Amino acid sequence: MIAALVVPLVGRVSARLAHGITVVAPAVALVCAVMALRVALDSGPWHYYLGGWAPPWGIEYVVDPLGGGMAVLVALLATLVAIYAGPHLRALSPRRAAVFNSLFLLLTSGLLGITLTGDLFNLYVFVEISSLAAYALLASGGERAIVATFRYLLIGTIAASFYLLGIGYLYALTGTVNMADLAMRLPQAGGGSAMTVGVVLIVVGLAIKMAVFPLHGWMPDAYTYAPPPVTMFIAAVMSKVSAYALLRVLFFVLPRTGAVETALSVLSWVAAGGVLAGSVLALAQTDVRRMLAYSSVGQMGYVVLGLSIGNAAALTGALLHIMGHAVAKASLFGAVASLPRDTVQADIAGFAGASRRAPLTMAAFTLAALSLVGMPPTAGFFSKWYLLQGAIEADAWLFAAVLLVSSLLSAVYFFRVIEQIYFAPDPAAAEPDRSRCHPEVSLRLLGPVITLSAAVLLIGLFNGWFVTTVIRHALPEL
Amino acid sequence: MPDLLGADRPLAAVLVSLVAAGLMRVCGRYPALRESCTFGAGIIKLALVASMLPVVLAGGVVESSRLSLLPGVSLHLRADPLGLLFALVASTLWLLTSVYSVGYMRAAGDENQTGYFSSFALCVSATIGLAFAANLLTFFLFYEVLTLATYPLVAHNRTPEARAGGRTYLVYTLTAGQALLLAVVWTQSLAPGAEFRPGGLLPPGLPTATVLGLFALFVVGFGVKAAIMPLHGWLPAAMVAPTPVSALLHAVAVVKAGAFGCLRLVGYVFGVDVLREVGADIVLAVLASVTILFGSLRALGETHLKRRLAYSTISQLSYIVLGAALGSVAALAGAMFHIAAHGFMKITMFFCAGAIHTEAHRDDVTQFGGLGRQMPITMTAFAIAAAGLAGTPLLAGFISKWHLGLGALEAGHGVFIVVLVLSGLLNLAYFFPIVYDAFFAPAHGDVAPERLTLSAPLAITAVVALLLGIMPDFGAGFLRLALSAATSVVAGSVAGEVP
Amino acid sequence: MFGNLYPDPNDGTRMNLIAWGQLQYALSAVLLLVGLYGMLVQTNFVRKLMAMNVMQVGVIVLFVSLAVRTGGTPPIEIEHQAAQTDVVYANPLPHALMLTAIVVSVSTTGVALALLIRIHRRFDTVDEAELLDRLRE
Amino acid sequence: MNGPDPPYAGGSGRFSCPGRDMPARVGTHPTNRSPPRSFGLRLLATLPLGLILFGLWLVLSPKWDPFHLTLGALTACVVALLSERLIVQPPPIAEPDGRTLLWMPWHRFALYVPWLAVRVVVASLQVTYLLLHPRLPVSPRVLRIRARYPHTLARLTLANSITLTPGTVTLDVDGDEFLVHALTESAGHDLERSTMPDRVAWLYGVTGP
Amino acid sequence: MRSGVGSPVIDAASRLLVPFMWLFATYVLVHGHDSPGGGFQGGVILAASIILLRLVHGRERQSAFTSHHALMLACAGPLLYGGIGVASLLFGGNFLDYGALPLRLDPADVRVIGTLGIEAGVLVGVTGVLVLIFDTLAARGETPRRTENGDAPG
Amino acid sequence: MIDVLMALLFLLLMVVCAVAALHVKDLLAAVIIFGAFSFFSAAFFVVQDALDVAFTEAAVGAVITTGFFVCAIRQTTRGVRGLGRTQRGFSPKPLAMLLLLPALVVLLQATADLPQVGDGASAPFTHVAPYYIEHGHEDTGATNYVTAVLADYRGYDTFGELTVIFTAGVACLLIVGGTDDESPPQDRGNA
Amino acid sequence: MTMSELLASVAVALALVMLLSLYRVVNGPSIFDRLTGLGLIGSKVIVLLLVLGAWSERVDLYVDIALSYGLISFVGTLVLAKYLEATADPHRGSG
Amino acid sequence: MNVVAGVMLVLGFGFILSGVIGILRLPDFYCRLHAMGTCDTLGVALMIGGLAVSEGFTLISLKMLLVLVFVSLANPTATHALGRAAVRAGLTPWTRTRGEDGQ
Ligand code: NA
Ligand code: NA
Repeated sequence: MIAALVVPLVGRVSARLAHGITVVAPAVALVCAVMALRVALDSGPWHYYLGGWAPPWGIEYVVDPLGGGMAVLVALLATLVAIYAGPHLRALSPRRAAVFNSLFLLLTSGLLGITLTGDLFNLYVFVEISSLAAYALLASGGERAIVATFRYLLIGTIAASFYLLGIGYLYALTGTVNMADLAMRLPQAGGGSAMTVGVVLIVVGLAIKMAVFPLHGWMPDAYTYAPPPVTMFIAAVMSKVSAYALLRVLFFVLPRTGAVETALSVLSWVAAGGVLAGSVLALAQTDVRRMLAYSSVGQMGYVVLGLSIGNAAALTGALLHIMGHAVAKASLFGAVASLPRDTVQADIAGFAGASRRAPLTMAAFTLAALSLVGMPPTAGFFSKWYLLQGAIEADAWLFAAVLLVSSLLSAVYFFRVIEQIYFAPDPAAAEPDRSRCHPEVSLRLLGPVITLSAAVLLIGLFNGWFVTTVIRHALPEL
Repeated sequence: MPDLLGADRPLAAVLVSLVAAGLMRVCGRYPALRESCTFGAGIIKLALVASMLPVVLAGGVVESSRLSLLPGVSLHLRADPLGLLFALVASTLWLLTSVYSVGYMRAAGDENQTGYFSSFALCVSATIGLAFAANLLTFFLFYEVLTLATYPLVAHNRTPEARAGGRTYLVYTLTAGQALLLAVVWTQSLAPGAEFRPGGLLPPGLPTATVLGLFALFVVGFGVKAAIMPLHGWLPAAMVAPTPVSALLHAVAVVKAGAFGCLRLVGYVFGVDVLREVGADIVLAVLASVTILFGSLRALGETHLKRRLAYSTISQLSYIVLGAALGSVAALAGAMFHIAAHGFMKITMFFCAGAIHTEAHRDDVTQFGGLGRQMPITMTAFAIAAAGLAGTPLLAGFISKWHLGLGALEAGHGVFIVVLVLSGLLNLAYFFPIVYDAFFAPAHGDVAPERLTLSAPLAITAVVALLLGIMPDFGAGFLRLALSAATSVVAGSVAGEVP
Repeated sequence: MFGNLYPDPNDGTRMNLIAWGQLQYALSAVLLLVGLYGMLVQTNFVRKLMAMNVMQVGVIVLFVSLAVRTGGTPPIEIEHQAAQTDVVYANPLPHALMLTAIVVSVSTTGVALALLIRIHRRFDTVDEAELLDRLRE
Repeated sequence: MNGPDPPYAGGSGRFSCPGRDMPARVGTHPTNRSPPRSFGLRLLATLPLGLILFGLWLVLSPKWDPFHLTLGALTACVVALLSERLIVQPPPIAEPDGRTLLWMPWHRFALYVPWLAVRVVVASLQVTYLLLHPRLPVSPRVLRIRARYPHTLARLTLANSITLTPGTVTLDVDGDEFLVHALTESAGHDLERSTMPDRVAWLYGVTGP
Repeated sequence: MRSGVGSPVIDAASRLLVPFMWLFATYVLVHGHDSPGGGFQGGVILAASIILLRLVHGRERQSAFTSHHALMLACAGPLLYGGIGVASLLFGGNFLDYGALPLRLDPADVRVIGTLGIEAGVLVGVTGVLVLIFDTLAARGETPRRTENGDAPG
Repeated sequence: MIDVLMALLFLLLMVVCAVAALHVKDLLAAVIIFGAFSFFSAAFFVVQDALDVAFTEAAVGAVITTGFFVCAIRQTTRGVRGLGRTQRGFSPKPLAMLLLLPALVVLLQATADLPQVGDGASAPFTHVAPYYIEHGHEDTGATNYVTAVLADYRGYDTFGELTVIFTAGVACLLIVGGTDDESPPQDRGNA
Repeated sequence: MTMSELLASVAVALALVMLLSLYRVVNGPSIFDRLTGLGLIGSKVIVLLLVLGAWSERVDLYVDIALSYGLISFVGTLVLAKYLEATADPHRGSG
Repeated sequence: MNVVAGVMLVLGFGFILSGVIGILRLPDFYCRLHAMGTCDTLGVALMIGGLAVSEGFTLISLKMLLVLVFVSLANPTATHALGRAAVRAGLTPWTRTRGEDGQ
């Protein structure tokens, strides 16, 4: 259990050790996170004082159902992606592979830290760890990725600075950076416009980190050109963790004052714009990875929309969507990238007849895609359900409509691909020997992808269980 | 074994074909094995569904609630009279269609039969699921699965037209799905749980605007699949699918699901009285009437047999919607019975169309001359079904029309009888020439001898259609089921409270 | 002529100091926005990074301004005078936080420059406008 | 070249000297190769450095308790060991046997510093006068002077002395040649007369230029 | 950088400076808890000294403290830090709770030792990383620069 | 009064340097001005009693950041060639101004609600910090409370900080370490 | 004038001198001029540190920083000079 | 003692000021170098010395002297480094014969 705290350590070791650690470490973290989550569910939030100093003075880890759940998600995906990354790493020199592994672990531990920490400033530190690792990993995909990553870095740094400045304002008003302490002291702090500005800065900072709609520019290039395991992990997890941080700050730290409400309403419009823009832009893409990237813009909009609607149902939807989309996106990127490059191109036309060459991979792709479209009984359907329910309960009919229109759009762009996969003639069929000599990709690539898409289905079918046992406890008291 | 299943027969009935779909995927390489999967599943499913009949006829329900989908809402299956009626029709027709499909696909030499049969099985699973669905969420779940499972069937031929047809189908149905989803979620938030209840599940005293808005969303949601004008555009486009698929679409699964949805909607979601209060019933009835007439007129204009059948379906399915809209006991019972009646009749016609397509390679009704002599079984069955659809007494269609007419009177909207009569005449107008040509016009060329796998199913369905007309309660007691369902609905509506 | 730099916290000049002191916040904001403006407007990436650093210093200035105390002394215990209570120290917490922030800023700059070098190797430019042109090619 | 060994390579036992097998050239003109030296000689060079460093530690550290003193001594030793090579790396800063550092002619140093200080102050006043003069009467020129010293410390001393002395700045040192920028005509006279180079030679007890 | 020693003055000054910087860095580290400074500042000074050596002495003459060593240090630092954290974990305290370390000393002194340990970790790590970053940024320094339209000549 | 005055003066100088650094054409000149900027910021921190911060800022600003920038400029290009810039459809300046001027107004307004500079009664001085000052020495044995906080009370932050910088190092290695066909930079050091 | 007042005035005066030096840093004209200005500022900061230390009577704290400041800025100057020696175009950099 | 210290401080400041004035007024870089290498070093040394004197003879004043030594070693070295860099970079010195705007 405690070892979950020590995970960052393993990152260090791996700089010199083999890929094995990269797989084992997140797996250990996963076990720890699950155990910690169970503790949190059984006996309330679990506070761990780092250095032995009690919270307002020291830093604490808080494993509550929300953070613990996120940690489980992160660790799970990290484990799967680490397995998936194996074949990719074999193509690198041992040295680069070691560096790659190390950064991957650092990224993972950064994200885990974000999910578990109970301290605003510590959160900032972990955000930076994960960001730096992410920059490097994204940039290892070649020049175009580097340009995109550079943009990401600039934007990300602005975001982080905003966030830090926001912390400064809140600190000025309360004298603490501990989340729980802050939540207790903020309502009495007053602070007028300083409070407003602090809140807005924090929210804007975290929102930018999530790559919400107008600031998503770096994403498509970065996701398209980065190494597959990286895209898979970052696309799946990173923005989710930022969303988590936003949720945590908005609903667990800040009091529900006018400032927060204003921030939420602004956020909701941004999110709605993002949902539509992401979907429309995804529709305009021909490269499937790019399409997926834009789809992420839209899908993250769902999450933000859920947060900004802010009632129990919408938050449940947002959390479920965080889970479902993370798993589905990882599966999609994994599936796309695990196809042998010479037989399947990344543009939509290149997927013609892919189902016959890689039936399992493509089945996984389809399942995950259906989840993003919001087809029952996948995870995506249920998150959409909760979001809609939230929107309806909040009388936000426009947002409900946005959600529906966006799922239609996503249906359109995904079915374009699916149609190619299953119903377009296979160009390779003309050369039978060629289509035979590429058996479906190796198990190490396939295993994680299939597991993920199975998870999409399972999360969907058993979402009731997830909601009642975890998410419901993770919700803030509204 | 019976105990095991007895505990959860509705779920088992759904799962049988789901498992079968999986098995078919696995043993796709061996056609014999695959087909025995199909038949086995079909028989088991029919047996399971039929096994619930005594309980339901005795006024009970068979429930299954295993999986919590949302807090307070589970995957709840319940075999009530209406659901069982639909399930029975679907499972019977699946078995027959399977037999027919084997023949059809073999004759067509199709490459991807595994995908075909497994999707087919999936479709039927979804249909049974939505027949038994006890709450809106469960219903919607299967409704969407049905949409998805049908898509591969529509696009099965992989030709550009097939893919275009598939696309059209998806655009219509998914859009409707979104509207339906909104409606379902809305309902869920108004009435947590959204369990179907005869007479309506909505809490009393909702504002008119809410009811109307909700109703409109639902109508759009179901209307697309039920092919109510002007939401019918996908149906003719989907005719590119293999004929058994069309048969399935029209007689068993998709379109029927829409119509079934309308029945559930009127009877079990809103309740007749609520709709009557806000005046929605008349709107729906008029919409249905227009569809009935306009569909028939369009059918008259088509010469491609399958397209003509498609418009016929559009028209016929609106009988069900009309019945739902009228909302009296007889009208509802007629509408429900029409599910069965139209199912058997229309599938017969499609089987015939398919047989003609594979054996005689003809699709255009103007070239059917002499077919009656060359394919006697097929064309006789066709004639029976056509007559039935037109509402000829002693055939299944008459029973439903009769009840619908009675219901119209009961509901105080006698005008709609005119619609029924007119539609019957139009039916005659577009079917009679075909039958006439087949038997009395000169032959157009040689035709292969009738294949047993093709002609046996269509003969059986024709006979069933005939028998249903003579004794409506034959076998499964379709009319009894329909009446019992309709009575409970009206009773529930009037009482306004939980029965 | 001048008062003591660290006057008694209770004496009357305090209010006077404070009014002036508020300007620090304003200037930190100005610094932040100058940095932000530079990041938005400059097309040269090196300069963008400098602007980024300026922006970060702006944040640090705010924190440090929060830590200063009128009549205070650096937050390091005065030896042999631990018993005396009238010594007021500046707030050590923001200082500690800002040390971390500075490190983060350096790290970010390092990584950014590494990226920049790679960009230059490939596209032979570190100018955004030119880069956009090259990317379009 | 196969560079000199790392200062960080750990104990002195691991030091390998590329030029070990070459004849000793202690105190000769700087070459590109480090002269081979025995372990004792190296210790001899390290010792004064260590002592100096420990002295500096004493100045730096306000805590003269055993713990900190031990730490300081340890640090001084380690740093001395590690950086010994830096000091004697060619061209050597000091004479490779540590003579320059340990047996520095402190008495001469004590004389040199005041001499320099006086010159600095006097010349500073002159330059200050120049700078504050309304017409800014400067007439800069560049001159070259030669001065041969056996080790760099002497060159450093001369160069810095020149720079410290107002009116002259060492621009470049190329071997024995010093390039000097003078602010006025008169500023460079001292150098041209070789007063200062001789002083520096005397300071380190080496033969003058 | 151009090869060669450059000015003997700069060379000598830097080489004299470096030992002092090392000493000073250690001083800054050791006295971190009662005066300004600590591991990070010490590390920066160390790194600066190594960078100075790198620059002033040019590549050919650079010490054998290579990037690889820097990487080793960079790894060792966090390991040391984390190791102390884990050690305190193993001895029954929370992560980084130095008070739990089994040293027979005054509790505050134990914490001082622990602090010193982690600060040393910081120093080592910072030194390693900064040198590493510098090396990677300067990695292509040897190759002559392209002269680009009228830019400064290489 | 004097300390406030000097603080403001240095801040002002920082602003001037920032503007100048971003304005000057030669990148190297910008780096140098940026060095002055970091000197001034260090001086500001000293005036504000933030000795540790000043120390760090000075050390980092004078060598590390400057060195990094110089290296990067050396690797890339010193001049700004965008002077005869390719035509861009629009200049971002007005837009940025439009965005930032209101931001400035808002931030300035917000400062009014921040606690007064130096106010010992404000929240930062009454809530957590007093504990550090009262117990820091006995708890941690450090008389420098900043070290007490940094290395002990919030030691985990520092661990994170170290991880951040480690990440940056490894990241640079991965980014510039080049593609696999190039020899990694480590091999160059020891011939 | 007491010592404290003297120190305060000197501190302010030093700050103003820095402002003057900044002129060279900002205005060049050559890059070396900027560096000269920077060097001046650097040495002023060292003195300022000590003056402030003396003023606050805690010069023991400030002197360490002053020393490290000296070290560091010296290294910085050397780094820059070394770089310029290799690559500079001395007449550039007015701006 | 304080008087000596005060005088040294003021004197030192005077040199520093003249150095800055020099750097502003002098015609070219090489000349400005003198201001840095001399006046400034001297001024700084004087001021530090003054502070050390006012501190009295303690470890701290010894440390100040260390700073002083260091500065008076480092400052000329830096000056030299800059001058050398300028020479190597080809910056031509200004001379009176070449006219006022010869740089
Ligand atoms: Na001079
Ligand atoms: Na410290």
